[in-house]
Amino acid sequence: MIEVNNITKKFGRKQVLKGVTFTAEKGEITCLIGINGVGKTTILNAIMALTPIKKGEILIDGEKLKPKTFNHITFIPDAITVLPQMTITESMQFMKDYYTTWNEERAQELLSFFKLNPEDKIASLSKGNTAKANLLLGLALDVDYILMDEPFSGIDMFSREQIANVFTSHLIEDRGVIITTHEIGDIEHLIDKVVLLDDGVVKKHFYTEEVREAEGKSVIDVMREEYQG
Amino acid sequence: MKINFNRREPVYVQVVRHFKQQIAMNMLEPGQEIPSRRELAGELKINPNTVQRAYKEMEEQGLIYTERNLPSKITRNEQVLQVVREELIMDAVDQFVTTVQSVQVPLDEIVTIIKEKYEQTNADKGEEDHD
Amino acid sequence: MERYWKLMFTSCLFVFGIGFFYLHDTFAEKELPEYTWEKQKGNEEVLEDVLVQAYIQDGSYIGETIQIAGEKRKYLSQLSFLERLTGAMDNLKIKQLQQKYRGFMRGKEESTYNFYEDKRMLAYANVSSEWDGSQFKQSNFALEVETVSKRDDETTSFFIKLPNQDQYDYMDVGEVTVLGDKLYVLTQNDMLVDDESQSEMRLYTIDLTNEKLISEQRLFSDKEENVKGDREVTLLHDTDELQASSYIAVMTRNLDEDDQTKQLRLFDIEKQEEWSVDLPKKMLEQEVVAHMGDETFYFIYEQKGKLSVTPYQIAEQQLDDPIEIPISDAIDVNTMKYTKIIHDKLYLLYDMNSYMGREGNAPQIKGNPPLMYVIDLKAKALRYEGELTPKNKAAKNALFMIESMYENEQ
Amino acid sequence: MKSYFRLTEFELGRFFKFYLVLIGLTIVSQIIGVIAVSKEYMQEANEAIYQDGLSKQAFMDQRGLISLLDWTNSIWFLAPIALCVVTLLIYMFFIWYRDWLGKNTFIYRLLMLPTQRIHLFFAKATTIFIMVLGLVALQVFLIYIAGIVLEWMVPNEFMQTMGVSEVSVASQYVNTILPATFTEFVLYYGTGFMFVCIFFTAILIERSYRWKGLLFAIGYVAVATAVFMSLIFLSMEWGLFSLYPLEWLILQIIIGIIVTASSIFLSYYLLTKKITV
Repeated sequence: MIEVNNITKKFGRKQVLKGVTFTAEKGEITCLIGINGVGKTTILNAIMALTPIKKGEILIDGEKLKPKTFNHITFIPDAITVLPQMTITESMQFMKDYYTTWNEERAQELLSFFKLNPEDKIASLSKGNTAKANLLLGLALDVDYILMDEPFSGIDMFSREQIANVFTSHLIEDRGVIITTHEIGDIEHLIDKVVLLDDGVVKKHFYTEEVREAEGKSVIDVMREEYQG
Repeated sequence: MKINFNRREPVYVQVVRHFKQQIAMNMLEPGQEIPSRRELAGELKINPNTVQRAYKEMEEQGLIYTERNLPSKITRNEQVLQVVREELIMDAVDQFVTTVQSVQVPLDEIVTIIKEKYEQTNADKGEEDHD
Repeated sequence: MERYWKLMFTSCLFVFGIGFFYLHDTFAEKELPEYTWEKQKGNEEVLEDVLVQAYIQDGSYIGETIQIAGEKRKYLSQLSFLERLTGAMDNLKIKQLQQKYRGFMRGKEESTYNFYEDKRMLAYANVSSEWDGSQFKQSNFALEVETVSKRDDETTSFFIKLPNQDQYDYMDVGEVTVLGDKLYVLTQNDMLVDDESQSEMRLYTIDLTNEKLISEQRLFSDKEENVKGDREVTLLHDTDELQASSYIAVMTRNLDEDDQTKQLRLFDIEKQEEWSVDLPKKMLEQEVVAHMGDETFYFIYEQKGKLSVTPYQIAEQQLDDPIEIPISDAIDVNTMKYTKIIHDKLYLLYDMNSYMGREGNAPQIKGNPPLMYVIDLKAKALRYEGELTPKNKAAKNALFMIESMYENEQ
Repeated sequence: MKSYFRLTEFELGRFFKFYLVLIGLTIVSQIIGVIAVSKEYMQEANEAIYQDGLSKQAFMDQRGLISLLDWTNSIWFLAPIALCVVTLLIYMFFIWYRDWLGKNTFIYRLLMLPTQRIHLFFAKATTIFIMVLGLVALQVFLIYIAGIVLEWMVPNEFMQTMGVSEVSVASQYVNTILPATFTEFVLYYGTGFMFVCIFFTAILIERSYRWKGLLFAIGYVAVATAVFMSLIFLSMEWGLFSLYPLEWLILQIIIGIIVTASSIFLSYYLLTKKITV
């Protein structure tokens, strides 16, 4: 379980996070929703200790993040983070060199699943393929938690579909996933849990099925209520 | 398998209903293996946990059964299957009646229209089969 | 391993390159110029007391400094960084004092002129000043005095603000002497008088018990009222001598075209008297070596094949009979020489490749080894005669330039 | 430890092409230089002897013998060194900033490696440092080779032969990069390493606090330099106390180690707690 406890963050004078609290369980897909600039990426960065938080704490399976934790949690940012001049093979080798949890078999599987050519340079890949390669590098790790920042934004429909397929596949099974999006549409039925962010706080925190069952509302209905009401 | 999900209704409920329809329509035969939770999730592009929930619900209702580690199968229990069929018909009729009543059409007229429509649809189906 | 080839490549480049550079001398037969004393007469033991420092130029751009003491040689290029840092070739007298009085010597000027030593104490005096940016000259002159008693290691130190300081532009300590409980500091003071620079010696008398300045006296100046034009004033003392006598001796020479008279003048600190030593003019033209500890002057004069050393006792105010020694015919009165009195022996080293008074590009004659004569001043006899000859090819090809001669303290 | 070596190799690899270009340029320029310098000298000699009718000896007396020093003072020798120095100085900053400002923000990947982040610091510092030392070592070989080339080019009577270490003693420029004794070498480059650490820390301060950090960073460099220089100021310039040379050296080394260690410690803290992508 990833526990985010009351974290605050300022950028200059702007208070981006004003005490955000939520949890993300293993085996569930938690979705951080909010309009752009609400601090979704900042939360993911904070979980990965890529940006300092002013207050609050973040625990991963009850512990603070340590260097070794990176073998058990991976973050797939919205843009690929390997050097453009590397080929896919080289970037896979790079990951393999440092991560004990790198699963080469799964990497090869993903390679064929996404139909990527391993000899291609990262810089020469299309947007969709870059996103897939990015996903590949994260998913080929045998980690407990996967964080994804806007995995669907700015890519073509077919790639979106392929990526969406990942969420229902064994690649995600039993892992804890946190994804961020500013547009729920496509993935409404893929997620377990929604964390609605607005103005630096968590507005609402719910399981999608529970809301549908108890209130007969879609996620968008809830969002509309929360943001407009 | 393709379902157009309603966003406001729990997905698992819709999945269960879908299975019931399939059973009632004999698309799924008694004793037939159903897809694994992951397969179905992938096919329907929904969360595997939701499928899990749906399967659990179906199991409780006796629609499917699981033996040891084998894949789940559609029940062979005729009684249950009968209930499903009836439930489905009743659901459809309920819905129909509610709609029709609001238009305030006499029952006789409705029955006639239903008859004609039913026969014509069957005839159309027959023609299609010939092609 | 091949996965780390770039790291390997760069590290190997570094290790081999730097290794080659710093171990090169060990592998390469680099020949140091070697010299040896060739005895002609006497006993070479006396050479162990003297340290000859010379600069060797072998035609390349790199010179080498060498120190020769008896059989021992020290080459500047062969010193380690730490030896250089700690001044392995520096003034030995000061080094010795630093070892003995580490705390006392800390931060002190490394010049023997500032020190006085006897059985009772070690005394130090220095002039401190501050740069006055508004007037573009040194100001705030003060005398810094520090003594350490040898009996109980007790140190006293005090500052004395100097009187008449507006007159001076610069001050430098020439000599420090202690007589009884009084400390005498002789300074060379530079000043501007009517826009003309002038230099004079001043003697400051300090009461050590009360830590007070008793008097300030003007002693010798390069401008005297009865002298036409300027005169040159040279303090006669030995650099290695820490125990000065109660006399201050200077050689003066008038710089007027018509009047170039030389005078040997003395000031008796105890009697507070200044007078001119009465000597024949031709004696004054000779080189004077002052042995102030012994209160004796030695007049040195070379003639063809003969050297005469004439002692003059200050107390008796009279010339003794000259000591006469046969020397090489190659030496004449103009041959460049270095003198030093160590343990009552006069060391005379003649640089056979250069001459005094010759200016410009005199052709450098290589390969004439320096000649050394050691004369026992008490026994009035020659103790050693010999030359410093090049021993190997490197030395033969090099030019050997004597820099100075010190007492060897090691 | 393993990841430190991997990262170092990786960092080296990212600049290695440029590094080889620098090495190549230095070799080419300096070898051309020794040929150019000796040709020029021989031309002068020929003119003097055949046209102006000077004797060989007279020419040699007038012009002096040619030696490697003529070469080390030429632009051919100095320009590539200056280029390497400037390039590596710039790269000292670039080695960090490229990870943030590059096309794919690689710093995400680097900071998420399952290893102590200070290894990044060490890997980058080692990279800069080992490249500098590699170039210095290259210079040793080049001086040696230039000596051989000079011998080919110029008749030996016109030549003053010099070994590699003699060149370093005689040439001020060479002496700055290759001091006479190994102790000095260690001290020079130890100081160099300390300044690399100081600048790296300054970069990390800027990267952690951005605009505000820029001021802190400049302040940090100033303070670290002041602390390192404090002995020189306190004892030599202001004369507050005096030290014997050996004491000074030991204290200076201790201060250097303290400054370096605190720099590394501060960087460790910044990388684990304050760094931001």
